[in-house]
Amino acid sequence: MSVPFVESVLLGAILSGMPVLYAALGEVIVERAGVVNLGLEGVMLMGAVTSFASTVRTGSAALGVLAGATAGGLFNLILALLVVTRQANQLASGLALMFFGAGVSALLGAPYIGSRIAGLNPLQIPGLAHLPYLGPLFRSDILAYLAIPAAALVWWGLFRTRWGLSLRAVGENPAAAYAAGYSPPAIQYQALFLAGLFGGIAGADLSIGIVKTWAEWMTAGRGFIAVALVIFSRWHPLRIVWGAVLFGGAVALQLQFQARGAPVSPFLLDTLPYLLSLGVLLVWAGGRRHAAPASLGRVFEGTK
Amino acid sequence: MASAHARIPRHSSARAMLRATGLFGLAFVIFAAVLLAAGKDPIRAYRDILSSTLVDRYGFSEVLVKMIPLMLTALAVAIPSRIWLINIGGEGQLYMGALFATWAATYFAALPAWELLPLVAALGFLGGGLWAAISGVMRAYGWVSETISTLLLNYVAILIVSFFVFGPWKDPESANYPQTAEFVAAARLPTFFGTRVHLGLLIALVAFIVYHVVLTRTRWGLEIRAMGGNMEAARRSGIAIGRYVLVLMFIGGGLAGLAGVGEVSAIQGRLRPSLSPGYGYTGFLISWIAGGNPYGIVASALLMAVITAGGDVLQMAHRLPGSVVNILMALMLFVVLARRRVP
Amino acid sequence: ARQANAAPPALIVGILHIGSVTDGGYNQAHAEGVRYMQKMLPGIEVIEVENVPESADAERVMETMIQRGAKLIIAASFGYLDPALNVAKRHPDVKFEHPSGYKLAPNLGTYWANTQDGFYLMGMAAGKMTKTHKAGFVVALPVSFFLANVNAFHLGARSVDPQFETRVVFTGTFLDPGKEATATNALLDQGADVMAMIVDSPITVVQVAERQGAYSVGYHYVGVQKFAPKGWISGLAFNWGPLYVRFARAVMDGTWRSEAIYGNVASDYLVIAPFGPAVPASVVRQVSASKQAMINGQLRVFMGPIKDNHGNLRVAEGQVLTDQDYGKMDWLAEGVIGQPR
Amino acid sequence: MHNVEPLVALRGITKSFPGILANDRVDFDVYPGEIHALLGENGAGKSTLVKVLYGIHQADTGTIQFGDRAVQIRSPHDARRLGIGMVFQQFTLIPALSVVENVALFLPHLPAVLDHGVIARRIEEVSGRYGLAVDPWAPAWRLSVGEQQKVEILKLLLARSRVLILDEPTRVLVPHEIDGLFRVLAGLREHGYAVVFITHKLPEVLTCADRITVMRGGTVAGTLVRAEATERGLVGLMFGTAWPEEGSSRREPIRESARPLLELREVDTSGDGVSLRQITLTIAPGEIVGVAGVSGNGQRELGDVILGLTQTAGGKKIIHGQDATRWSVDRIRRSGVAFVPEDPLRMLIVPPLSVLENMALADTRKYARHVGLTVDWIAVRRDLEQSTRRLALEMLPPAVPAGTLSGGNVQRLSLVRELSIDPRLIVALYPTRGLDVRGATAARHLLLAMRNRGAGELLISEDLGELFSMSDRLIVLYRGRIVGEARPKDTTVYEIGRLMTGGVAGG
Ligand SMILES: Nc1ncnc2c1ncn2[C@@H]1O[C@H](COP(=O)(O)OP(=O)(O)OP(=O)(O)O)[C@@H](O)[C@H]1O
Ligand SMILES: Nc1ncnc2c1ncn2[C@@H]1O[C@H](COP(=O)(O)OP(=O)(O)OP(=O)(O)O)[C@@H](O)[C@H]1O
Ligand SMILES: [Mg+2]
Ligand SMILES: [Mg+2]
Repeated sequence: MSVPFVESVLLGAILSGMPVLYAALGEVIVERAGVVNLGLEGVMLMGAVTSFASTVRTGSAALGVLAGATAGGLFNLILALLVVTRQANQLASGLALMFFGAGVSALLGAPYIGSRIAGLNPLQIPGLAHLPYLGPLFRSDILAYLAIPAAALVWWGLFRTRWGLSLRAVGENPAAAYAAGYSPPAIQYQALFLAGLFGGIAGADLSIGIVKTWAEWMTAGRGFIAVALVIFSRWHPLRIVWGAVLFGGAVALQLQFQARGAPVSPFLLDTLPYLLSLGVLLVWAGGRRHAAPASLGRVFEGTK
Repeated sequence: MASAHARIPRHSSARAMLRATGLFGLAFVIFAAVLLAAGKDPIRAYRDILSSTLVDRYGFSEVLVKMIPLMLTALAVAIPSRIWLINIGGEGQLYMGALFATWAATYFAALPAWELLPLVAALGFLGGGLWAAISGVMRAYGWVSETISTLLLNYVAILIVSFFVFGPWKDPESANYPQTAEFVAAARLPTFFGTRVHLGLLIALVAFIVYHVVLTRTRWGLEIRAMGGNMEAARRSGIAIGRYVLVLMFIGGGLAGLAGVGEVSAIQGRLRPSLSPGYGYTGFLISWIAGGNPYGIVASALLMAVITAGGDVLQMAHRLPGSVVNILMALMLFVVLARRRVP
Repeated sequence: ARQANAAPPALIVGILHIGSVTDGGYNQAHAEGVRYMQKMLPGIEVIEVENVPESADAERVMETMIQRGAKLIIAASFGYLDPALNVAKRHPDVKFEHPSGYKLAPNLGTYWANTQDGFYLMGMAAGKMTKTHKAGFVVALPVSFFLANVNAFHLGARSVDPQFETRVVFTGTFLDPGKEATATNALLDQGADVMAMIVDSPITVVQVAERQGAYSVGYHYVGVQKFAPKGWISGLAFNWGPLYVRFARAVMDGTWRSEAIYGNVASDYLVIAPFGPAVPASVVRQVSASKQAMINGQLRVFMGPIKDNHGNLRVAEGQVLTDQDYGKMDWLAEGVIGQPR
Repeated sequence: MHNVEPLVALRGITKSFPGILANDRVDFDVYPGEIHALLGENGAGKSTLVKVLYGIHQADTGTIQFGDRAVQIRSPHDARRLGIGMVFQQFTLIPALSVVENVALFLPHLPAVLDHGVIARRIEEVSGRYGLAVDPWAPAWRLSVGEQQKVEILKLLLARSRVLILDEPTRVLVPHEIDGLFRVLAGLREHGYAVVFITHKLPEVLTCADRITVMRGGTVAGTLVRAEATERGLVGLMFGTAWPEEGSSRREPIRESARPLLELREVDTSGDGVSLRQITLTIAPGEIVGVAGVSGNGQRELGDVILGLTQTAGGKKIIHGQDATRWSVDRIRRSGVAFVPEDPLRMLIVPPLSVLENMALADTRKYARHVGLTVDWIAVRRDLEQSTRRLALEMLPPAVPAGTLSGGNVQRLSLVRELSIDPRLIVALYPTRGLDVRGATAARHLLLAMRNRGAGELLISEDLGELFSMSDRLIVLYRGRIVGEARPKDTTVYEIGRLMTGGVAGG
């Protein structure tokens, strides 16, 4: 009758983990290029509202994802203008971007409140969809299937291509990258645009994939979690997958505990995802080098 | 981590003020353009905002009320940021300060005000400070980056407060609504001139002066600036980095905790789950806009307070939706952020 | 551009919302209420502020409204109670209305309705429809009124299905569609085939239930029915317009009195949504009959004996809980699975 | 030889920084197939000139002629398109990236998708050919300064730059590596490359340069072909004076009986870089112990262990007779230990702070007044002046940010600051690296004077000449172990050199 515990948690992990996973994959790209985007929340909101609105208008969820991604990418260029061209402080600029995204998305989304869409539908993989334990993995929507390939693609792009090498060099030491003949600002613009695409997809996943509705500030802090996830994964795209599954799983787990009547305060249960993440970080800690890109958050002022 | 690690100005504060004024001028022009585009009359909008915030006695007092937690949480970020620690945990530290203060106010309710109030404030400081020190310890030993731990602990702190307010500390008198019993009068922070401006303002201003003096004049300030300028060199000069990590996180968290004390003890008079509308995050924004500069923090806190209050007026008088107010605030911030830097 | 010498408004009404007025739920209902009031009483001017936190800001917004001439203030969230009381004390000439509160002041009244009766009826319908004898309930926070709603729903269901079980998940927030979706899935995975919710907007829970082939009961927003063409049972929503018209009239006439208004399913501002096509006529009839019995005072929701889910007797044989008791409820009834604190 | 056109011609280059004219109407030519040495005292403007050529700085006035056309070099990107490559005085390797990645970053015409294996093989091939062996897979942070220098040069060779600018490349290389480098450069010359080569070591100039330009105070003091050049003549051009006196270094006998200042007993470390193994070592008052070794064999770790920055994994450290194994850096420094690091800009100097503030960091407790509420800046300035005078240096400007000092002046500040505390034990890593002849002489002189006043010193260097002339005792470090110990008069440069490269003693 009821679904087994493991399967249920796994499904929940996918539901709560996917949007942060995509957002974090974008964030890891910009952070590797030396930019912190604390405005991811705003980017996701823009992606969510644009994809929802275009799905309502065109009836096509695929177009919706595309529109959401594009909106996210373009929106992130505002941050590029501030922190790359104008050399503004990244942390403050990110938060300002978040407010902007919240405001613009609310304005754009107002006419679409209460609209009904079909959204992204689950694609069942025959035979596998009803496997015990792992079944939920094969009843997901297209974005869930693409998550791991996307992470692998980001890894490949960062660590196996010339572009990725130059991007990482900019994040480590923009002066050195400049001396090697690259243009740090151009690379950071590219990284921010690309990261915006991912942030937009993350928002789309939320609005037309998971809940199929639009609500103001529906990201509810997932942008910040995504930033945390990047640190958690020590700036590695493949580890982000584990982080997202862990975090999403912990959220699902606590809701499962509640649904099963665990005799613990729901507030204390709700601390689980955060404490679990901290716990994992502590266990991993043993004497490792800081993995953060060396010039993360700093401004490349060129040479005078 | 961030760049606008502005050095404390020594001689050029007058020039800085002048520049800041010019900037706000520019921001106001852009603001006006947006209002015009939305079919609103910008002159009237400004008059309304001014007449309800800076000019009006009550309005100004409320701007100050709003600035108190903003300045304290901004300092909570600025102080650790001198040695590149990124404290996103102002919100959680504020909640923890409020929690500890509430405990003191309830447990020692029988004490007279002159004993109870310092105790409430001290415990609030301790609560916020200890909460931040958790991240400090994890950082000092190199276990976990303070950026992520302070962020995660925000959520935990708010949930812990909810746990107490919905559970053990719920006031049976108030129909089981999620709030604690009201503080006794002796635990209420004094307010001035019949407004809600409270002692927290004085505390914040003293904190600014101490911050400025310590950083520019003292031996510890020199060591802090050395760590900020070259961590490796500071370590080789024998500066106990780990100790500074802990102490600066503790002090920062403590100040955020004091912001929490102000909210429970002066404003709300009891602990409720909706204690802060994100003061910790706004304080973070303010601190980085100002590059940790004390004058800049006061100016940015003023700006944010006026925009928030002004935003409400725009909604009331000009029927702008709340989301437009967010957009206008972001545009103002963009202008301030994109300013030309001092050469 | 306004006319320079238009007649001054007959009344200025200020309303503060905790969230966005386009949330498809709680706040939108209040906003539509004042809109209706404006339509019915054209001389009235409304000043409205959304997204006002329940912190120091609430008091300031109310004060500014009063400065701008407001004589009636609707503080449309529970957390505005203390700030409203403070401001009310300073402005005896201004009237305040506050929903779901428990305190009155000479110039502050409170209004709400007995939603428990409504949820009892919804529970009856759910008990008739369920095949698994299990419902899932997504609730923002364990607030007494919400616990009373959950208990009422459950008691209603048990009145027709003694095996009925209600599982509650608290999301900790009024608005997080993603978390609501995950919570709904968790509850459906536990075998629930009816979903109910007390969050800002019912859309997410209703939609997820519909996709998984479960029934749903809505709250706050009648229009949500279109998201569940198959599984919709019914729902409960507020239609604040008529009440707000009465408030405004009373203030203008000078007949306003501070009172605790507490409506019920018979009131014009508490609406039971139309039933969905899946609900058989016999069930609709049974629910209507019970509703009539409630209105006549023959049917009471919390009639003893009622035990909580730890087996303690909470309502003794022959005892009946009243509206005042709902506000103090901190337990969940026997057969409800969940932690109320 | 110069009937051909110059490959690059700089004309009337003027470049000023706030408060200083670093280049003043400089003319400078480089011909294909020549090695052109650039000489000059610290701060003469050499690095500035070549940075203008490489597009890092934009000249205020002046033109650059490349081949037969005038060019604008606005960024390193432009320079590299023209085939100009540069090794910086301060390295530009990215610590987090591997050698392969660091090199790849510099290679033009690389495919969009990288094949690390292919690049590694190219590195190995070229490094084998020129005797510049490095592990291509090592992350750059693990490389010693010498290894980093090799990678920097490899980058240029692999990138096939036509004009190579080397800013003090030999500063951190050992003799046989320097010979290797000169062979590389000679080979390049044969193939028509142009090399600009900055150094402070006159013998090197006379060995390998074809032409020599001497700068003084931002202007060109003269350009000579090698045949015309003598050491004496070059020094005259550099300083406008005669050859500086090599300080008399009368040696007091070591007080053998005195209690050792520092004892290491079977010290082991474990960590990122090279691990020390069973290091046993004593330093007596009035003794200089020289540490010879190819850099990257544990020198940095040895210094860090003594300073207390690296914790020992085994063994004991005794300072002034007290067990100091677990002492903090602060405690050790307060017991009278001075530390002159290998890379002062990264390890000792705080760039945004002023010279004076950096000076105060030597011992903030000492300068604190009113329990630390104020700082006694007058005392700091007095010590700065006094210490500078003792080193026979020109006074550094106290108020300028230390980060804007020239490479050599940073090194001077590092010495001035560390020796101001009147240390009893001095750990000095490459203390004369980057100093011009006069500065280096003064530094050696001072180290000897400190020794004669009873300080013990650990002198880590790759300059065997310096080690032999300064040390009372020599030890050789190889792969984290002490593989030999001798008095300079009992051994030879040849013997030590063999131990340094892994040969067996006496064999
Ligand atoms: N270069 C750096 N950049 C940023 N943070 C650093 C840097 N160096 C050290 N830290 C932080 O400071 C922490 C403490 O460093 P360290 O152990 O050297 O302090 P300490 O001087 O020995 O202090 P104590 O004696 O009180 O333990 C490190 O774990 C690290 O988190
Ligand atoms: N970025 C800068 N800002 C300000 N002043 C600078 C800057 N770079 C160099 N200078 C100054 O310009 C002068 C010349 O410096 P440069 O680095 O060219 O000297 P150098 O000849 O290379 O000396 P060294 O042999 O010590 O490396 C010095 O006085 C230095 O302090
Ligand atoms: Mg130089
Ligand atoms: Mg230590």
